[in-house]
Amino acid sequence: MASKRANEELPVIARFEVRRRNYLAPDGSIDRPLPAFATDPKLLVELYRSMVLLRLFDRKAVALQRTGRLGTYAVSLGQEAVSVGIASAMREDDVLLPSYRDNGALLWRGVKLEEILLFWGGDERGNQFSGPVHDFPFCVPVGSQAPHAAGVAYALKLRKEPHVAVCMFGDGATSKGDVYEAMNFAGVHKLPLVFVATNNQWAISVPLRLQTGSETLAQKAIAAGFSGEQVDGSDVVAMRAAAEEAIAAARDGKGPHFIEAVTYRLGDHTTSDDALRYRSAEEVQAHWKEEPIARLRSYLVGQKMWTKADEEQLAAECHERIEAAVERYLTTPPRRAETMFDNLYADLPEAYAAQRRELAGEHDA
Amino acid sequence: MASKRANEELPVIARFEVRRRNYLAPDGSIDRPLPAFATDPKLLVELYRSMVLLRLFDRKAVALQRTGRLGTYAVSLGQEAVSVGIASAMREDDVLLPSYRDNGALLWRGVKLEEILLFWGGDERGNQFSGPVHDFPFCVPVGSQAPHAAGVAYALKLRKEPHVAVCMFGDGATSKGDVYEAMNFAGVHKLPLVFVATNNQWAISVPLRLQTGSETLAQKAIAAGFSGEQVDGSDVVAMRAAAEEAIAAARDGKGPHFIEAVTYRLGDHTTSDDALRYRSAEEVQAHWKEEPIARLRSYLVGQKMWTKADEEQLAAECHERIEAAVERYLTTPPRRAETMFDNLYADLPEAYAAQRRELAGEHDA
Amino acid sequence: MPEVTLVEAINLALGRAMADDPDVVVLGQDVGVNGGVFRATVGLQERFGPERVLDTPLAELLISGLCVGMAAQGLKPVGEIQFMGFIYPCLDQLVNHASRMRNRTQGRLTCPMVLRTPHGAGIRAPEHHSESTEAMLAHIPGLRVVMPSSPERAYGLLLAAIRDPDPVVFLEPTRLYRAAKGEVEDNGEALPLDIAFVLREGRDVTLISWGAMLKETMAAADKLADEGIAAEVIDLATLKPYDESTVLGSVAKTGRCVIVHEAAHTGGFGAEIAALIAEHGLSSLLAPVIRVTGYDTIIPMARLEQRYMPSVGRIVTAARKACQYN
Amino acid sequence: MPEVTLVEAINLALGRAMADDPDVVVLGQDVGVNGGVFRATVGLQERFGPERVLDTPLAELLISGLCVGMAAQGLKPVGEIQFMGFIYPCLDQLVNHASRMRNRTQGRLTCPMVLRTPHGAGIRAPEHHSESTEAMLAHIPGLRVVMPSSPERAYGLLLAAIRDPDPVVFLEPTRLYRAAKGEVEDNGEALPLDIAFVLREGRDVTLISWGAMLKETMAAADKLADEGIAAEVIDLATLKPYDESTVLGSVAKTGRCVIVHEAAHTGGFGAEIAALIAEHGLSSLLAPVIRVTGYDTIIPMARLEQRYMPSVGRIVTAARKACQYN
Ligand SMILES: Cc1ncc(C[n+]2csc(CCOP(=O)(O)OP(=O)(O)O)c2C)c(N)n1
Ligand SMILES: Cc1ncc(C[n+]2csc(CCOP(=O)(O)OP(=O)(O)O)c2C)c(N)n1
Ligand SMILES: [Mg+2]
Ligand SMILES: [Mg+2]
Repeated sequence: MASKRANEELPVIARFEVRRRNYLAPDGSIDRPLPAFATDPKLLVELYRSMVLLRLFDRKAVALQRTGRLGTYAVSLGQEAVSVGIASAMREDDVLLPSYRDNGALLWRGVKLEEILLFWGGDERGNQFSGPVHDFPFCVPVGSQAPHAAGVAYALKLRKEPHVAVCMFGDGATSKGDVYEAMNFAGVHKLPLVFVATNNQWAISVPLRLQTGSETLAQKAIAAGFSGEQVDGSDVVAMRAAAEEAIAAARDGKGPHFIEAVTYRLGDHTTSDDALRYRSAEEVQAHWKEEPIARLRSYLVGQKMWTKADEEQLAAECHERIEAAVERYLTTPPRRAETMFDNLYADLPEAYAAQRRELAGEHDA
Repeated sequence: MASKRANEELPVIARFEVRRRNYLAPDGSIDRPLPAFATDPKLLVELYRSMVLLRLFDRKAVALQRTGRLGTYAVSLGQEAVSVGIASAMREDDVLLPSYRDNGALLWRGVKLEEILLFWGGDERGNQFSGPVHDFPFCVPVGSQAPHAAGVAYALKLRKEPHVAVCMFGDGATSKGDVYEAMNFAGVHKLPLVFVATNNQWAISVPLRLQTGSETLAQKAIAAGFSGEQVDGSDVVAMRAAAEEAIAAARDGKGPHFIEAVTYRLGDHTTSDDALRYRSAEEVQAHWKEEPIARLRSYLVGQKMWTKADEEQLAAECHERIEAAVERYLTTPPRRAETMFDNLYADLPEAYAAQRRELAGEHDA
Repeated sequence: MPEVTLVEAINLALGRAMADDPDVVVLGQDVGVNGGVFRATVGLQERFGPERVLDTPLAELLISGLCVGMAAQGLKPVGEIQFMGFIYPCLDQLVNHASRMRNRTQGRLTCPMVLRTPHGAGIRAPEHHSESTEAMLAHIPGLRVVMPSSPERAYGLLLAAIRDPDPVVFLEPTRLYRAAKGEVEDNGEALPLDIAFVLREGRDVTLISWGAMLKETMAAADKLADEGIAAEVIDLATLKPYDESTVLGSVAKTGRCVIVHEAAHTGGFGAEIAALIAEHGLSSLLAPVIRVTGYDTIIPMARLEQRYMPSVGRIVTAARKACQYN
Repeated sequence: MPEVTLVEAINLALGRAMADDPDVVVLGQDVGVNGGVFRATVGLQERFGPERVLDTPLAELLISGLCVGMAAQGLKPVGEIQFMGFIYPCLDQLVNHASRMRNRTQGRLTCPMVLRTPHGAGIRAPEHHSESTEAMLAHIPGLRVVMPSSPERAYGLLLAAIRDPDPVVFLEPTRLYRAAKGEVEDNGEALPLDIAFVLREGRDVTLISWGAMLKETMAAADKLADEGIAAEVIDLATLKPYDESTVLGSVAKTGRCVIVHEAAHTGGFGAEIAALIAEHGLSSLLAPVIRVTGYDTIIPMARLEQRYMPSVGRIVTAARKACQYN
């Protein structure tokens, strides 16, 4: 606490608090009256379907990796509610700046499954995706997209466009100076910018307590002079509600907001990782109780919005969609080597054109 | 406020507050019972003398710069209480990591006037100073010494040495990611480290409101999970008291603390600056009412701890001391050009020894 | 045509670019009311308002990252880093994002940004204010690195840099900001990038430099002329990508080459040019390629900085040595 | 003697250094329980405790800055940057502080730190994981830059780097971490820094490389031998400061030189070596100095990375060309 040590007789000049949002309890019961959008069964079902698709797609991607047909891949297992909930609250004209683990958000925004596979398969064409043309590609250097988000939001504000930038990153990213610098700038200019930190408790093997001494990640917004809140990140209703409010407020000129989505990474960090090296199976097991898909399913089933037949049909649909995408991915013609020079500059300078020709197997006269 | 926008029905999970400390009012009267150390007139007088020396020394340094005998120089005018108050609470074994404007702290810690002149005169030997051998030199790249402070404090803790690192920087520095990263790390390990931000309202021409959207700088510590307070930085008693408490607590294993010293830069940013370009003479004039030297003098005189004769004697002493130092500075023999290679590495690699010889006018066979 | 200093030429180009194109935005520390610590942006905020001429918080990484984000949105940001010694936090953004945004998204997003910064020593500035580490930047694929050496080229090249659809780091020779004067017509005409300028023709030896060191290099050419040595002087101007054919063409003619730069010797950009010649100009080479550079030590503070930087004398000696070699 | 991989050799050297000297501290992301993403630090936290083997927050600038502070206090920190693509935020600390702490304080404070990082492509890693920007580092006065190419040299050079009283960036060839195996005796003996290793003697052409590319370079030398060309292969090992006399001595003997590196061509460290030869080895040069390097483009993602990196074929072709030139 900022005042922990200050003499009690000194006057308090500023007070802050952090609230926590959740609606669905882990067992699918209701902890708090649901927000308005949740009265629409269609939307809830759509959120559910997206999370299921994401989970099944992740599973397939890992299988592809294990059989040498895909590179390193990062699953969303246990965190599906975050990226899906956030993306579902965005408009197409809003701008997404995702991390490498935010597949769910890209899918919601229209990026094709095979495009995501192309990216993780080591092909830049995966970044030339069918999602909104202004959206950013996955960001691999952790947190380094946060200053871009501030630049995007500044541009939106400068042009008086009613759009909002949404920047997603992990708990690890909140330790990075660039993320802080971006937040601080967003605070100065009250930018239309929502930061979403997916607090899945781990940055590879580094647990949250070694990442920061702060009680919450939400309170990091206090340093930048704007609001932050903690959200149950395994509750897609809470994620969507938090995003909806924050994005609407940002669109309204009320400035930035920080959402800490508290969840848990049930899978390995990536396919290159073996999480059992640094955390126990029991710990992971315990968190399975909270995971977002079963939680929403319980609610939907309880509300008679979802049946076993629906579930079976969904599985079949997803399977088909995924297999078709994998097929398209695997049959995508390879890029010619010399295309690595394409889009290096708008026009390739002569100094490098010769290298391109060499690579193409042409030889200079 | 972190909660400004959150629904009022959501539960609060964390609360924070920032307090403000001051003792002496601008007119030298007492706003609040003085801390224990202030009952010692000798210490108060010493603080006073140091601030006066600093102000007169600054004046002389500017004169030297104006007549081409010194490089760019940064005065402490109006902020003398910060560096003097902080340094006065440190032990010799504590480690100071100062900014370029913290002359007052270096002087208190035994750095010689002529050494400071050497530095600003463009001579590296000014960094080889008579202060504690482990103290850091002035840091010019703003904020970049903060990670060093964290490293120093970690080393102190690792070795179980009962010393504290004190890292000083300006309001501008609080926008830098490296400062945030250092604070965050200090919070994780509860390091013996006190951060002091001299909030003089300006970073060259950039006013605080363009630097950050946060209501105080003190609250930036909340993001890092430790305590912060605002202090009247023109009240040397408050500065000393805040430093004393924070350093004692850090020495005691209670972890880091952040002191925001609210003051005002009455002078130009440096001798290269003309502050009238970006702020009005009236604004500056208004802040002269708060400046720390007159304030403490009023108190001391009121308490009969200081007389006009003392003042005259002090002026004479300072004048003498400064003139003698300037004389030593001006008569310091120049470095030979080839010494720029000295201390480049512990042993100069052969590849560069030849360059050193060339510079010395020796020619390789 | 009016005579202006180099920094005034920068200011003219910025004003022109902003007037011509509402997407141009200037950002950095003290670029607003204060007009920049060197006055490069003076008057711009008055003309174009605080939203387009923006004082940022004190955070260089942020400045470069904001530029990337703005540029991806179609703005044309011109960021200022107050001194080159403070550009290093930007390298992450320059290497990992700015330079590769177009390539990694296969043209979907682009990065038409400029990052300006004063370059080099010689103005008796404090510690860390005298850096010349252009070689680090000129190694980054996808980036352009440009450095003018006269008011005219400052004006024309900066306009070109701003209009260029890709990221450009624009290095301004601090030492020439006020020292270099020349006639500049504010006609909005850009000079070509990626092209070296032959400042003086000569058959005996090629002197190649960029930025402020061209002052000493031209002075050396004068002295050499007195001795009967006709030096050709090339201003490289764009370091990345650089004009290999002008370099090779000149060396083919003279057979001798001296490269002059202020940065430390080892791994400086002079090495790249010497290597180019060692590979593609060897047959015409009549003498070793000599680099006259700063020393391989920390650039000293003001008292010794003049001894660090290449002097006219050192350039003349090297050129003489190249000419005497056979 | 046991056969170990290169990464195991790193691990042995770290363990040995920590056992020998209580001031040695290891820090970085995932270096603790997890033993590093490549297992370079495996077992160290168990042996030496979490205070000396420290998982830092996810902040590279911090890691390098902590090292500077710890080193000024007399510790010998060994920081790990998880991939070279994430080292750029450290450049501010490396250029402005680590490399000049001793010089700017005239020896009052020093900076005996090591920053380790995996270097280079070839393991089909994701975007930004395949960087080889050693040239940027090797331009910084006051720094050492070291890159081993075998388990033996990894062990001996890392020990030397940790014991060195000045800052060292230690670049580890990712591609060889597991692929390179060799006998290493964990005897605590360091190898000398600033010295190049002649891996193979030959009279016809000098091949110079460092790090992982020595694999292809040695393979090329084998092929050349089949053709009757005796290549001398030099592992530069320390890039800053580098062993000029071994380079010049070899070229004096062979008269022909090919430099191989994975980094982009323009401004790569190969330029420095070619420039050295163009200045000080010209009289013995019988052919152009050829650089076989990565292309001047963004290192592509996994699918095309092999086409980006110099191949044995490209090296052989270049060496042949050098040998045929006259
Ligand atoms: C700047 C940077 N440093 C290191 C890495 C290597 N790395 C990849 S993911 C990761 C952990 C990220 O943790 P977090 O931000 O919590 O996201 P999560 O993976 O948990 O979604 C690390 C260290 C990186 N990609 N970027
Ligand atoms: C990293 C960095 N960026 C820019 C500068 C140039 N500069 C020197 S002082 C200064 C303003 C610093 O303001 P503040 O931190 O408030 O300290 P003050 O000068 O007010 O004491 C700037 C921008 C610098 N020295 N370092
Ligand atoms: Mg995480
Ligand atoms: Mg200030």
